[in-house]
Formats: sequence, structure tokens, C-alpha cells
Amino acid sequence: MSETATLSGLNAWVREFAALVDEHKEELTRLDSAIGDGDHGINMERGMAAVLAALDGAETPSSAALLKNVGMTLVSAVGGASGPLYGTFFLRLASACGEVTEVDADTFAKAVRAGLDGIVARGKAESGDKTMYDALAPAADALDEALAGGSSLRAALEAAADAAEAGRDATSPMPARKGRASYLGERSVGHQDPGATSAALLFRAAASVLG
Amino acid sequence: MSETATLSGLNAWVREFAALVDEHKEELTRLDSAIGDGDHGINMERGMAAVLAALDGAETPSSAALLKNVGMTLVSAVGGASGPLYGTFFLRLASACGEVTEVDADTFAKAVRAGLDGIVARGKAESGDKTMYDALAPAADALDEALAGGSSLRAALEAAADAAEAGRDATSPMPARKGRASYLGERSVGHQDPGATSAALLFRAAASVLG
Amino acid sequence: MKKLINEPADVVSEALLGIEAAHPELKIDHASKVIYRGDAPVSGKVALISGGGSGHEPLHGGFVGPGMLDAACAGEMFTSPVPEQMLTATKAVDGGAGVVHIVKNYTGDVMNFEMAAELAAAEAGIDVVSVVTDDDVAVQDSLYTAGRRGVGVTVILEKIVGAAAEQGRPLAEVADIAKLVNANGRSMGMALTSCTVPAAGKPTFELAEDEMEIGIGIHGEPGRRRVPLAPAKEIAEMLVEPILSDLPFTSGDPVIAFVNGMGGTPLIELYLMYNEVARILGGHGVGIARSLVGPYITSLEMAGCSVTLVKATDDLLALWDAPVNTPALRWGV
Amino acid sequence: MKKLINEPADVVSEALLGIEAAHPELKIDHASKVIYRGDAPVSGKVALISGGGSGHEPLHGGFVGPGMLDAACAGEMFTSPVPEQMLTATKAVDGGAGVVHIVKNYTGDVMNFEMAAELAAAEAGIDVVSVVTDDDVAVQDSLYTAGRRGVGVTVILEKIVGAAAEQGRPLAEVADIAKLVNANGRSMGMALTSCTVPAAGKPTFELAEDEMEIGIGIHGEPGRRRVPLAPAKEIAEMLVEPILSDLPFTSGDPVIAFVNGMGGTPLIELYLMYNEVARILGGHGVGIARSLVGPYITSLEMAGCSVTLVKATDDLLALWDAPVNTPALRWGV
Ligand SMILES: Nc1ncnc2c1ncn2[C@@H]1O[C@H](COP(=O)(O)OP(=O)(O)O)[C@@H](O)[C@H]1O
Ligand SMILES: Nc1ncnc2c1ncn2[C@@H]1O[C@H](COP(=O)(O)OP(=O)(O)O)[C@@H](O)[C@H]1O
Ligand SMILES: [Mg+2]
Ligand SMILES: [Mg+2]
Ligand SMILES: [Mg+2]
Ligand SMILES: [Mg+2]
Repeated sequence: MSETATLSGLNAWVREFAALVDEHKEELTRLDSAIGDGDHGINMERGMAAVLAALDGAETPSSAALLKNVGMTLVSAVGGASGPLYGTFFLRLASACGEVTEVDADTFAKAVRAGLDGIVARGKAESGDKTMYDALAPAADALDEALAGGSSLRAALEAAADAAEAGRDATSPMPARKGRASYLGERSVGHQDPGATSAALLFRAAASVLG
Repeated sequence: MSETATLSGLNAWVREFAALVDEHKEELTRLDSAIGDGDHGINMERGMAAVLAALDGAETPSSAALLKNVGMTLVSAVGGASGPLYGTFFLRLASACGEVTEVDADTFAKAVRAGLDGIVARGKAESGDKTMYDALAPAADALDEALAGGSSLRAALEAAADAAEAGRDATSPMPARKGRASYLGERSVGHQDPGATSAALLFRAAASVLG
Repeated sequence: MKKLINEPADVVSEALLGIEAAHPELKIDHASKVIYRGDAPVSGKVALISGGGSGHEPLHGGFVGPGMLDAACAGEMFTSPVPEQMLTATKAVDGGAGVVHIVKNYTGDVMNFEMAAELAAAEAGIDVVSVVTDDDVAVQDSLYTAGRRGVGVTVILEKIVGAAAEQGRPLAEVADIAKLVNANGRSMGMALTSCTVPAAGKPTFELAEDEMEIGIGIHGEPGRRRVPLAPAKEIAEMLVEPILSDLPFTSGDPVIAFVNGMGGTPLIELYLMYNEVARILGGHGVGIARSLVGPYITSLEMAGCSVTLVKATDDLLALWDAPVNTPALRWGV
Repeated sequence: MKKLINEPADVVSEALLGIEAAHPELKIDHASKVIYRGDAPVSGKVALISGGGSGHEPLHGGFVGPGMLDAACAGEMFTSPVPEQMLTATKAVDGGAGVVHIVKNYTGDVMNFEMAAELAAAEAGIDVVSVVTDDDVAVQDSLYTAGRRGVGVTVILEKIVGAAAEQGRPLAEVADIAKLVNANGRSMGMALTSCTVPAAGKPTFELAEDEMEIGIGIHGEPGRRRVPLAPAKEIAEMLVEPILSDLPFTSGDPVIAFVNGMGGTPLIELYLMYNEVARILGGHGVGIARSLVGPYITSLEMAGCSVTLVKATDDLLALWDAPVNTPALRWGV
């Protein structure tokens, strides 16, 4: 089992995420219809389709180049709340990984943390606001913890994906305090957050192809 | 059995027509929805309600006064195609009956004929156009014929009402050539004409209270 | 039935109160349900009156004002107004130069306006010329119909003829321009959904999720044929081609192109349709000189649209461009 | 789904083609989906840019032109545009006097405009002031929400601020006026029906025949509460009272009153609602100085309406009355 995230691994991650988004497009949209404006699946699918198209034609000789391309494409193809947020995540990831073709597990975990910080900087989400943060933050924590405990990158990403899914599930009982769902107040209770759901897919994709 | 249409008889006729229109309001509207604009019942009900209200407050010492009031009220309360047509019918009826309190059967039949002529003058309908004419014309013919054959006014009005209903039924297979239904062309076939349906009510009302 | 109303019977009169409150520049006769421009009668000017059933707003009340109508008579929902209304309006707006009645060709409208004109001549000796619009190519104009319906061209006509009257042109000329616009105009409409007359409480007709009606009028009545739902491209052809084959356009003739919303269709779809219409016209070498896109002659909350083309002359275009100041059309002032 | 469209993915770009065909006085950048006034950039004038998800037409593209916006960026349906669009627009309209971004308060819109402003400052050194509209009293403005949504006030603001910019007022003053209008404005909306995003193919939410949503926004999202259908009178109270109790109107203050249609509601119902609104305001001693009635900030084919009140000053009223020449609002020219 590789202990690093290679360029082709990152590439596979992005493609796997795109595949999962495509597969769950209807679900994401349905969740967003309940407490938002019913476009999260459409937005993410449009964004990831644009990412695949952009990667096909691009030279991305380094982790930074690859991830920056993903981030820029998301920013310029998605719009809405998720565009700048996922875009910023990948842009920060790019800077943190650097102009290399392979990053070790610790660097990758730090990059994820940087991405998460970027999302917070843009969106000001806190834990319990019922946003993608509630899936991403536990995932980043689990990743750090597993690596600190000696896990392989793959195993740590498994733990992170599990944590993201648990975080996603935990958004159901929350009343939303950020994004469109916050307009519904208590009416948002009982519905899973769409952004947390796509964020869990991001880590599930990582766990299945990275490391 | 009275052989004349008294002032109170004409009054009762108008009220009975109003009652029948009220009772068949939905049916008239439904028929008009199929081949027109779905307001014939609403129009006739509004018109006859206005007539009842107008009669309540009015001095109508003669047949002419009574029927003119009905005609004017219909013209000014109904609108659409049926307002001027029924209005003209009653206005012509009024002139033909004259400033009397009682008209004999022949005068009444002539008045009906005058009313029918008024409708033709306004609307240019011919037999088979699928309009109220197709119920009114056979009714006027049957009235004349029965009286010529020695029937009482009541019996002649029975015959007229039967003829109006037969005429009404006969409108079903016709393609409309006048009024809104004509826009539908062949699509109007198989639907009974709303105006012919209300016209049959007019004669059924006469048969049950006049003469 | 889902509507922003109180009692179905009060819709028209309460909407008139709203128009009065929102447009202090107009005068409303609530008893007669007539909307007047504030300065009517305008002495020496030919006066223009129109009217018809309600439910087609902004037609006609939204077109009352300088440069367009002097008065509009509001009938019950989808039911022509009664002669008394037009008679009252005719007397009120007559500025001594005569009055034009603009009548959409429906049996009821024609008969009620006819009675009003007879009464106006008899009672008040006012010169009334009636102009009937009958531009709907969905209806065959033959012995077997009540003739073509008056639809979209009525909007264009009221604007152009209103400008001619405002310029002080005499009655005969104003009436001739009205007839010219009608003769030069053709329309065709379609519906994606039906609509509900408040007093009836349910839709006039039912359409399945995968069906549409082609060749509808503006009264929630069914159209000429029911066909499967189609892309906007094809719908545009179904509307434009019958118009072009009916009106002898010469390649290069400038037209006023009007894509009208039936009331329940969002503007973004109307612009999308306008693009298709413009594309088809381009293919036929028909040049668009002026355009109008929006819900101007509607059928309550019906979803759908109609296309109207009017072959224009330089005079007609200048009249179209002339100032107008009404609730629904305003420019130049 | 019944719509006058071709492919769901092409709705926005094809509608832009239609806007271009219908309004030769505008310039359209189809690649960036930006609508410009024809003479942009206007040298020395503060430029106004707005934008947002599509499906709210005529907002914002219908408000581009002299006296109002210099550019409007069209996002995907109900999805804010992306930073690149606003960046492109900002560079294109800057006439040297700075640029105001008018942003409706939605997380996505705010973040995308923010990125654009950062890029405009960094890449081109353009002075950008962002003004966020947040007038929807249905949303509590607290730590527990993303803040109030920007809705109807955006229309009034774009008109008034557009006039201020057209008069040559400097950036800071133009931005201050924008903030004042927003601070003085409040809105509340309701829906009788949901609406369908073309790419989703089905309604965002379902409402029973006897239900309505109170406190909706403009994205087909559910509102604050679902209540039984009620007469227009009561609906008007549900909309106006929360506005009045939120905005400290002093009896006698003149307001601009705006009754907006959500896209699928016929004009006759909007005027009927306007009557109810005017009646309630009269009861509170609030005088209506100006009014606007019609579908100006819509939610596709949603049936429903919103009410916006803006407390006006003499300067604001004069700016409201100033000439404007856009597809959707036009007067004085
Ligand atoms: N301030 C925020 N911080 C983090 N995530 C947010 C924030 N606001 C919204 N989100 C996320 O964005 C998701 C919605 O994305 P999307 O539907 O694509 O955008 P929009 O709300 O603009 O339609 C929400 O489910 C939530 O997870
Ligand atoms: N030209 C005409 N002559 C006689 N009757 C007519 C004519 N046109 C229409 N009608 C009658 O009027 C009826 C429709 O009346 P109504 O629905 O009240 O008016 P509208 O068609 O204006 O909505 C038709 O069913 C038909 O019987
Ligand atoms: Mg969303
Ligand atoms: Mg009818
Ligand atoms: Mg009718
Ligand atoms: Mg969105």
C-alpha cells in the first residue's frame, strides 16, 4: 500500500469524485430541494464535468497544477455557494501540496486542513451550522488522528470518509444557520445537508483511490 | 286552463326561467367549457339574478313594461354573446306584446316569432349553425303549428318545449358555424350547444307556468 | 383554484380599485367599469375606446393614456362588456372629432359594441367608427366560422392608432390606419396549460403533462389541435409558418414582431421564443424593424405564448415610435 | 415539466440570444453571459453592475440601460454567476469613476461577487464598492441565519442608484444612496405554487391545492410557514404587517410601494393585491408616493407575489422619477 498521494492518485481522486457526484446527482438535488433551491446536484455535476473537460486538455505536471486547475474550474463553472467553497478548497490544497508529483500522508493531511480553513475563511461556517463543514471538519480531524496513530494513508482516508459520513448524517437533526437552508429555521430540521453529502462523497472517493 | 298569458303568468315565466338557469348553471358552464369559454352558466345566472333584482324594485304594469325591463337588464348585465341575444329576444317580445296586461295565445306566438327574428337580426344565425337558434326556431315553429291545430296555449307550449329540447339535442352532432364554438371546427362535434341548452330551459319554463 | 382574490364576483371591481390606486393619472368610473385617461375628453382629438372581457390584462386598461386609448371598458372575466359601458365611455371621451371603437372579433364583443354604437348615434349623435381586429390565423375566415379572432394585433393597433389620434389626424384617417394595421397583421397562439375563470373555479380544459394546444385564442378555450409537447424551436415554427403563409410578406418587408406571454409563462421563456421567431424570420428574409416581448394580451394564468407579425410602413413605424404614456407601454415621455 | 424551451442546459444562453435580437440597444457578451448597455463604458460615470441566478427576469438583464445598470451578469438558473463574469463586466464598464456591485444577499452571490471584487482590485486596480441588499423580513437577521435575503428592494435600488450614477454623482455618494435605499426598504413574499428549474425537471416543492407558502424567497425555495389558502385581504396583511412592524415608518412618511408578481400570477391579481396593500397602508397613515405593479423580480413560473415598501426622501423620489431606458423600465426618454 502506497504511503503517498501521487499525481496519478490525485487525478484518480478527482475523477472518482466526479463519478460519485454524477451517480448521486439526483439525491443531491433532492436534498437541496427540501431545504435549499434544488440545484446542488446540478451545480456539482456541471462543475465536475467542467473539471474533467479541463483536465483532458491541460498539462498538469504537478500536484499544485492539477489541483489549481480543479479549483479554478470549479470557481468558474459552478457559481452558487458550492462553487467558491469547493473551488477555494482545491486552490488551498494546491498551494499546500506544492509543485511536486507526490505528497506524503502528512503533507496531504495538512493540505486538507488548509482547504478546510479556506472554506471557513470564505463561508464563516462553524461546527453545527449544517453545512459541508460538518462533514469536512470531522474528516480532517479523523485523518490527522489516524495518521498520528500510525495508520496508513489509505486507512486514514477510510477513517476520514467514515467520519465525513457520520458528520453528514449528523446534519439531519440540526437547524441550519448558514446558506439558504438557514432561511427555513426549524423547518430545516430532519433534512440532511446537501453540501455535507457531497463532501462525504469527496472523502469516500479519496478513500477508494488514494494512498 | 287559461288561454292567455297574463302579466302574472309572464312574471312567473321569467322567475321559473331564472330558477331553471340557477339549477342548470354548472351544466351550462360545463357545456361552454367544452366548446366555448366556460362562462355561459355564469353569464345567464348573473343575468337572471339581475333580472329578479330589477323586477323586485320596478313598476311593470304591462306586458311590454315587464318584458322590456327583462330585456334591458339582460343587455346591461350579461355581456358576451348571450346578453345581446337574449336581451334582444325579450325587447322584441315586449314590443310585440304591447302595453297590455294579458295577451292571447296567437299574440304570444307572434311575439315569440318577433323575438326569434331579433336574434337572427343580431346574430345572423341560420339553422344548423349550432346555436340557441337551433332550439328556439323549432320551438317557435311547434308553437305556431300546435296553435293552428287548435291546441291550448299550455299544450302548445308543451309542444314548443319538446321541440326546443329536440332541437337542443340535435346540436350535438353539428360542427359549429357561429360563436366561439366555430373556432373549434370539427372538434365541436359531439358537444351540445350551451346556448341551445339554456334556450330549451326558456321554453320548458314557459310550458310549466304559462297559459 | 389558487388565486390572489377575495370573492370571485369581485375580482374585476377590486382590480379596478388597485389600478386607480396605482395610477392616479387615470380616472376610473367604478359603476360603469370604465378606465379613462385623466384628461379625457381631449377637445378636437379623435377618441379611442376599446374594451373586452377582463382576464387579458394589461389589455385594455393598461393601454389607457396619452398616445394610446382614451377609455377602456372592462367586462366580466372573459365576457365582453355591455353596451351601456361603451355608450357611457363614448359620451365621456368624445372631444368633438369622433370616436373609434376598437373591437376584437368575437360574436359577443361585436354585438355589444354594435348596440353601443347604435345607441351613441341615436342618443348623442356621436360619430362612431368601429374597427374590428381579426388577426388569428388559427381560425379559418370563412362562412363556417365567426371569422378570425382578434388577438395580438389589437395591442399593436392600439399603440399605432393611438399615436395617430394624438397627432390630431381626422377620424377617417385614424380609422383607415386602424384597418391597415389589422389587414397587415397576423397572429397565432399556443398553450401549455389551461386557465381558471374565478367564478367557474376549475380549468376550462385539461391538458396532460405531455400535451399542448396549438391555435388557441385568449379565453382559455381549446385550440385547433392538441399535439405532443415539443421543443421551442418546433413550437416557433408551428406559430410563425402559418402566419407567413397567410400574409403575403415580400422578402425584405420590415415587420413589427411581437412575442406575447399568455400570463403564466416567465419572461425568460418568451425571450427564448423570440430568438426562435427571429431566426425563422431571418431565414425567410423578413427584417424585424421593431419588437415587443412580454405578457400584453393574456389569458389569466395560462402558460403559453402567441406570435404577432405586423407588416409595417414608414408611417406605421413612426407612429409606433411616437410617445406613449400608459401603465403598460411607456416611452418618449 | 411544461416549458417553452429546447434543451434545459441551453435556456440561459438562448434567452440571451433573444434579448440581443429584441434589444439592439444592448450589447451581449455570450461567452461570459453579460448584458451591457450599448454605450458602455461611459467615461467618468460610476458604473453599476448587478447579476444573479437566472429565472428572475426581467431582473437583472431587463434593467440594463441608461439610468439604471451598466451590466448584468446572468448565472445559471437560480445559481449566482461566477467571479469571472463579474470581473469581465467590471473591467468592461469601468469608466474611471469606480464600480458599484449590487449583490443580493445569498451566500453564493456574496461569495462570488466578493471573489470578483478581490480580483478586480488585484488585477486591474478598479475601485469596487459592493452593496448587499437584504430586505426580506421573512428571514430573521441574526446569528442563526445567513441574514436576510435580497429581494424586491433590489429593483427599486437599481432604478434609484442608476439615476444617481447617471447624474454623475461620485462613487461614495452613489454607494451611500444604495445603502440608504436598502436600509429603508423591506419586503415579504408568498407563493401559491412552486416552480420548476428546467434542469431539475420537477417542482422544487409541492403545495396542496388548499395551501400556500408565506415568507418565500425568489428561488422556488419553501417559505417560513405553510398555511391554508386565504383571501387576498388576509394575504396582504400577512405580507404588509411584518414589513410595517419591522421598518420604523412614521405616520405620513411617503413610500414607494411595489407589488411584484412571482412570474405565474396574472396582472389582474397583482392589481387586486395592490388595492389591499394600499388600503392597509392607508389605515396606518402611510402615504404612497410612487408605485410599481408587475412581475419584475420573479421565480420562473411561480404563482404568488411579494410586497416591497421603501421609505422615500425627496432626493430618492426625484431619482426614481429620473429618466430610465431599459427593456423593463422605461420613462422620461
Ligand atoms: N457559509 C457556508 N459555509 C460552508 N458551506 C456552506 C455555506 N453556505 C452554504 N454552504 C453549503 O453549500 C450547500 C449548497 O450548495 P449549492 O446548492 O450548490 O449552492 P446554493 O445554495 O447557492 O444553491 C449547502 O448544502 C451547504 O453545505
Ligand atoms: N351568432 C349567434 N347567433 C345566435 N346564437 C349565438 C351566436 N353566437 C353565439 N350564440 C350562442 O351563444 C352561446 C354562448 O353564450 P355565452 O357563453 O354566454 O357567450 P360567449 O360566447 O360570449 O362567452 C352559444 O352557445 C350559442 O348558442
Ligand atoms: Mg442550491
Ligand atoms: Mg361563453
Ligand atoms: Mg364569454
Ligand atoms: Mg442555487
